[in-house]
Formats: sequence, structure tokens, C-alpha cells
Amino acid sequence: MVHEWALAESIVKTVLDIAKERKIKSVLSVEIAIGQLQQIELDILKDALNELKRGTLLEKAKFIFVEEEAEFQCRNCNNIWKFSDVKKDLKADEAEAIHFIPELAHVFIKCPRCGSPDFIVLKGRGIRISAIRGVTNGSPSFDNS
Amino acid sequence: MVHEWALAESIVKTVLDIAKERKIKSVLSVEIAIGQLQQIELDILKDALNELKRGTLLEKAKFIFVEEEAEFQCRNCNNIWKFSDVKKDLKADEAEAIHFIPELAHVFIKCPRCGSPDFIVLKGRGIRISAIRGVTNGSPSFDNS
Amino acid sequence: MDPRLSIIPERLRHIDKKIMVVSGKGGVGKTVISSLMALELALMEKRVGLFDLDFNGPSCHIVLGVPEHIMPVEEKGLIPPTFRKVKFMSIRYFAKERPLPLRGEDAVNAIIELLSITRWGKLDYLILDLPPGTSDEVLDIIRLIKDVYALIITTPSKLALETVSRLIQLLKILKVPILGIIENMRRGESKVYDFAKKMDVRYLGALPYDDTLEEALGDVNLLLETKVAKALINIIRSGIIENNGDEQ
Amino acid sequence: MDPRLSIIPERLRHIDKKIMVVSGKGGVGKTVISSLMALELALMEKRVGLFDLDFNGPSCHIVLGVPEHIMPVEEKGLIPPTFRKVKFMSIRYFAKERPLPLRGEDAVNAIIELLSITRWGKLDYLILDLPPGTSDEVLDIIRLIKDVYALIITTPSKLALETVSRLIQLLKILKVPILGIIENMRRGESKVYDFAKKMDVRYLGALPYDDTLEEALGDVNLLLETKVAKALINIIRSGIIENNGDEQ
Ligand SMILES: Nc1ncnc2c1ncn2[C@@H]1O[C@H](COP(=O)(O)OP(=O)(O)O)[C@@H](O)[C@H]1O
Ligand SMILES: Nc1ncnc2c1ncn2[C@@H]1O[C@H](COP(=O)(O)OP(=O)(O)O)[C@@H](O)[C@H]1O
Ligand SMILES: [Mg+2]
Ligand SMILES: [Mg+2]
Ligand SMILES: [Mg+2]
Ligand SMILES: [Mg+2]
Ligand code: NI
Ligand code: NI
Ligand SMILES: [Zn+2]
Ligand SMILES: [Zn+2]
Repeated sequence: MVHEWALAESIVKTVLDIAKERKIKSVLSVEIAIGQLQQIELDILKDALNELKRGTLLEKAKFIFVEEEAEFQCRNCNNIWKFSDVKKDLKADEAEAIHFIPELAHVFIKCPRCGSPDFIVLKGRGIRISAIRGVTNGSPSFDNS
Repeated sequence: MVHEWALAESIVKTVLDIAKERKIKSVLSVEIAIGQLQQIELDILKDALNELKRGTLLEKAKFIFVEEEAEFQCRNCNNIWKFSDVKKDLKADEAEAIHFIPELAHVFIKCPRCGSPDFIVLKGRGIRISAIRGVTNGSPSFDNS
Repeated sequence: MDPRLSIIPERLRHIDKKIMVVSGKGGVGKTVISSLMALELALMEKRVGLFDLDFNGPSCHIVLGVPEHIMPVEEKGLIPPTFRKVKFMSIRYFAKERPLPLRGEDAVNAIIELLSITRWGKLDYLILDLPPGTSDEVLDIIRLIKDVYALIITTPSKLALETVSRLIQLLKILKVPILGIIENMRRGESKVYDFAKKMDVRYLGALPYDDTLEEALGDVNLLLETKVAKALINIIRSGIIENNGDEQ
Repeated sequence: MDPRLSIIPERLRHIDKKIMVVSGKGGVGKTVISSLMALELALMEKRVGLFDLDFNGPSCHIVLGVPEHIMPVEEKGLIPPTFRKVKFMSIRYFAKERPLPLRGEDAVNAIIELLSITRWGKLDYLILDLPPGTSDEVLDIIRLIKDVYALIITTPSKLALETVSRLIQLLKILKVPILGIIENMRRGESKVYDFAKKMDVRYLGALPYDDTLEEALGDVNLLLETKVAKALINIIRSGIIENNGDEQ
């Protein structure tokens, strides 16, 4: 599942864009929310981030990962359920499709109560940058983005 | 703009449905958020509500109206502006169209900065029931719905 | 809490049969067939409403030739104007010829608003002309109108059938009763009959490709004389009236 | 903060010209023309990508006849397979023949995901086949790809022209450069030429109605022999290559 590299690139690019905008000289840490639905291979993502950060403002950055459980709510019957309740029913290629495009959950997952594919992903869809800490002109800056 | 009667009917029906569900014997008050975009004629809405409540569980209910300013955010340039900034530019039939269907804002209103009709209605779209207070078996019940 | 949702069943209570005309695919004739069907049911002395739900590109008014000055009447809600015996509702009354850049979420919000304020009164049939796709509008009509029937339109093209197959699978999952499939713009032999059989959906009949249709658009008298209109009458008699769909 | 948005311009940086094929109206030939145009540009030795953005009803793969076993390769992202010299991306690789009940918001979320992980590499042209409507997909492609051009497809029908007029007005408001209008399924005299003039948009030419097209679908060699394909070549030479659009 080596497309984690592409996700790492998008994280690094985004952090660099924000650092530039906020005049951050050196990024100290980046907090990344990892939605369970996308089934990221965390080790690969970490390796990619550590390789990509070299020679950038992120050189010294620590990456903090916060895993977020995936939860759904049915628009038809309002039932709420968890990805972990239904994950075992997915075939390998179905799980991989969702890994690339989390919205394919609507193709391969149905409400366990009423069978509808028309549901909301309440949380845990994919990757989000939840905070960046860095140094501007010597003083630390905290940002909850 | 006498379609306020239809809106009043929907409010009364919804409150009655909730009252039934929550075993409320008598509704004491209903708080209604009135989004500015829809340009409700409040006097007509009040008259309609007072007429419609007769002989129902809402007989003794007080209606509390909370007006909500309408605000937009452009998806193209992120500019935020208020309905009151642009209202004066609407022709009578355009304002009436938005009065019936608030989404027609996307037809008649544009971002004052970049001209895009692709914006988010941040708040103040239309009517919402924000709270219902009532009596269940003698004891008051509060509900922030 | 949204007060509009609980009034919608109330507003539709005196309508016997609600039919959503769907396809998944665009340009297969949903709008032409919805409009013609409404006209023909009205001529059969049925009370009929027609609701154009393609809020990005409404077009029933073009098929029917509804003049621009005709507007709904405000009376404790909105009363749809009656045109050629059909009660007709459309966003075009309000948007005229302007662009309609409504996202899916906005489109369904607008549809919910109109469903909650429109007073159809007693009807035998309400025909809902849906946009292409299996997106917000289709999903929300199914969610909001629990007793809606689906009428599926397709052309014989391979490019239509795969999408229609996805739609039929979806309708079955969502347990929407399907009245059947109408094959439109047929020329020569039909593959749609076999397709319908394979999908286990009733094949209601075919409407021929008719190159006189274009000039009849906007003129009800001419329209009713086309081969398409004439073929549709038989389908209405045998496939729409008294058909309660196969709940899948 | 969504990390996908800032990488998208990066991913598309080495693509000279991005063209969204749009209409507002369904069934006018967007998918057939997008697919043929990609094939023909590739035969003219251009580097071409084709991205099917109709996530409710993808169908470029049917026009091209892309076999089911062909899949993108995972390599620091997704590399779209090359089929007949065209780099081709579609949600169909992943969803196969299953229903795609994606709401507008979900569809664009999926599009953003694919835009952010697909490695097109160096291209002369990326053709984006859009769904009908002026909804989420069209609005977000305009928002996300700042240097996209619009290529408008219409048929001569009244039922297409009103919707296309709404679309053109919208593109002008959003300042999207318009390459021009292609009239598809033309028979007899053209009203589209005058329409284009009135709308102040370039008329690029007409593709005839061609009843041999249907049997050629899925077979690239047959497709390239159709009258439609042959008429399209001239439009590509004069209207797509070296045309930088009228920014409206
Ligand atoms: N049976 C038919 N013969 C010839 N043209 C048709 C026929 N049915 C529909 N059309 C034409 O096909 C186009 C698409 O029809 P329309 O009803 O707008 O489809 P949809 O609503 O599915 O997008 C229109 O130009 C219409 O006039
Ligand atoms: N020039 C043409 N002659 C005949 N049929 C055509 C022509 N162009 C498209 N078609 C047919 O019209 C239908 C709609 O085309 P399609 O490309 O799927 O339109 P869209 O992508 O705009 O919905 C298909 O069945 C296609 O085979
Ligand atoms: Mg239509
Ligand atoms: Mg839509
Ligand atoms: Mg298409
Ligand atoms: Mg859509
Ligand atoms: Ni991967
Ligand atoms: Ni009113
Ligand atoms: Zn459910
Ligand atoms: Zn703006």
C-alpha cells in the first residue's frame, strides 16, 4: 500500500505552506489525525515523512499521530455503527479500494440495521493535520489548525 | 407573503410530533430561530401559530423568536459577508424567490469580493426549532433540540 | 430541529401514487416522458401533478411550453399553477433563465423547502422528474417519500445500460418498488428486453426514436400527436395505472 | 486542515493544458467526445491523460473498451494505466459494476482524493469528463484547478440549449476560459451556430449523428473509423490545440 508516500508528500507540502504563511522558521512538531477508515500503514507513512522532511523546515519536526476511530450514521434509520463492527466482512480488494478512496465505503459497506448505503461518515475518514508547533524568530508558536 | 402559514403548520406539526414522542402533556414554550435570509414576516407567522395552536397541546405555549443574522462565506476567495450588506441590491422578485427558497441566494447573490455564486450559507438560512419546554406528568421538561 | 421534515408526509397525504422517473443516465428522455405522461394521465381524467426536480437544469417547462408569466399562487403555501390540466411545479418559476449553481446539498434543501410548502391537494398521480445520477436528489426523494415508486428510463445504448444496472441494484438495496423499465429512442432490435429480464425488472415497452419530436417540443397539441406520445399511452394503460411495482 | 488541497497543483504541475468537458445537460456526448479526443490527441503524438469524473455513472471505460483486469499501479501514489497511449483514470477500477450512491459532497471528496494521489507525470493534455449538471463536481474542478479550460458540448435540441446557456453564463461569472462549443448529433441545419454567436462563445464545429457509433463502442479501431471520430479531428486541429480560450 505504498501510496502512503503520496499522502506523506501532501502532509509535508501543506505544513511547509503553512509555515511559510505564518513565518515559522523551524517546525517542532506536527500532529496528524489518522482516520481509521483509510487503513493507513502507519510505519510506511512515518518512514516517508522522515525521508521527505530532510533539508526542509521540518528537519527537526516530531510527528505525532492520533488515531481516530471510524463511525457511521445511517441517513435512513439513524443507526450509528463503527468501522470495526463491519471491517471483517470486507474482501481484500474492497478494503484496498476504501484505502485509496474512503468514499468507496458507500459501495462496500451497508448499514448493519437496515442495509442502506446512504450514510454519513461521522468521523475517522482520513488524514487531517490537527496542530503544528514551530519557532518564529526564536519564540515558539502554537497553532491548532 | 402568506406562505408563512405553511411554515407555521410545519412548526406546529413538528412540535406536536416531538411532544408525543417525549410524552409531553402540555407545551409551555417553543423557541424558534428565524434566519434572516428567508425574510419571514414575523407578524404573520405569529398570527398563524396562534391560530394553529388552538385545541392542541400547544394551546398554552409561548413562542419565542430568536432572529439570526444571515452570513455567507465564499468558497472561491474565503471572503465572509452579511446578507444585510447585499440585500439592498436585490429586486423585489429576487427577494421573493429567496423568501420561498433560500437556496436561490446562489442565483441572485454573488460574493462582493470575487463575484462567485459558489458560497456557503454560514448561518441564518431559515427556520429552526431550537428548544421546546413542556410538562410531562406534572413535572416540567426542558429540551434543547 | 428542521420543522420541514415532518410536514412533508402531510403535504403528500392526499396523493395516491408518487412516481419518480429515474435513470442514472442523462439524456435518455426522463423529462420528455415525465411531461408526456403527466399530460396523458390528465387526459385520462386523472388528477396529476408534475414536479421538475432537476434543479440544475429544469426543463419540463420547455417540453410543455409553459409561458413565463405563469406563476404559483401564494395561499397558505404555494399552489402550483394548472397547465393543460396538470399541476406543475418547477424551480424555473423563480430562477427564470439564470444559472443554477446549486451543489447537491443545496439542491435537496431547496427540494425539501418546496415539498414542505407546496399544496398539491388531492391527486391520483404525482410525477417526479429526477436529474441524472444516483446522488443527493435520488437518495433524498427515496428517504423523504417512503411510498415512492420508481419508473426507470433507458435507451438501448451500452453507455446507458451499465449505469442503469447500477441504479437498479441500488433501488433493490433500498427496497424501492420498481414499476418497470421504459426503453426510449428504440431503433431496430431491442437489447433492453433481455437486460430487463436479466435484472429481474418488468419491461414496460418501447418508445421509438422519433425525429419529429424536436419540433413538437413546447406545443402540447403537436406533442400528443407524436409517435412517442402514442406509444406511451399503451405503457400508461398497462404499466403505470394499476401497477404496484415489484418491491425488490 | 486538509493536507490534500495544497498538493493538487503540484500533481498537475507538469500538465500543459487541462480541459473540462462540460455541458450541464446529460446525454449530449461528453463521454464519447472526451474519450475520442484523448485517443486522437494521443495519435497526434501528444501526451494525454483522461480522467472520468462522473463518479455516479463512469463510462469512458465502455467507450474505450478498457478490460476489467487493467488497474492503476501503486508507486508513491497511483499511476494510471496507459491504454491505447492514453493515461486513463476512473473510479470504475475500484467500484467495478457496483452501485455508486455518492452524494455530491462524497463525489468531490473522492475526486480530491484521486487528484491528490494520482501521478500523471508530464502531459500535454488532461481531459476531464464531467457529469451533467452545474453542481459539486463542476464547481469544485473550477475551484481546485485554477487554470482549467472549458469545452462545451451540446446537441441542437431546445432541451439542451437552455441548460447550456445557464452553464455558459456561470462559466463567464467564474471567469473560466471557454475553448468553445462543439455541436454533437447534428442533423440538418444548425441552430447551435447562432446560439454560440448570441452567447459570444466560439463555435468549434459539428459532429454528425452517426448510427454506426453504437456498435463501435468498446472497439478503438472501429471507433476511430466512425464519422464522428473523423469530424472530431478537424475540431481538435483548429479548436483544441493552440486555442487558449476566451476568458469571459
Ligand atoms: N423518443 C425520442 N425520439 C427522439 N428524441 C427524443 C426521444 N426522447 C427524448 N428525445 C430527445 O432526447 C433529448 C434528451 O431528452 P430528455 O427528456 O431531456 O432526457 P433526460 O431528462 O433523461 O435528460 C432531448 O433532446 C429530447 O428531445
Ligand atoms: N454523434 C453521435 N451520434 C450518435 N450517437 C451518439 C453521438 N454522440 C453520442 N452518442 C450516443 O449518445 C449517448 C450519450 O452519449 P454520452 O457520451 O454518454 O453523453 P454524456 O456523457 O454527455 O452523458 C450514448 O449512447 C452515445 O453512444
Ligand atoms: Mg431531464
Ligand atoms: Mg446533483
Ligand atoms: Mg458522460
Ligand atoms: Mg452530482
Ligand atoms: Ni496505500
Ligand atoms: Ni411568504
Ligand atoms: Zn440504516
Ligand atoms: Zn469570493
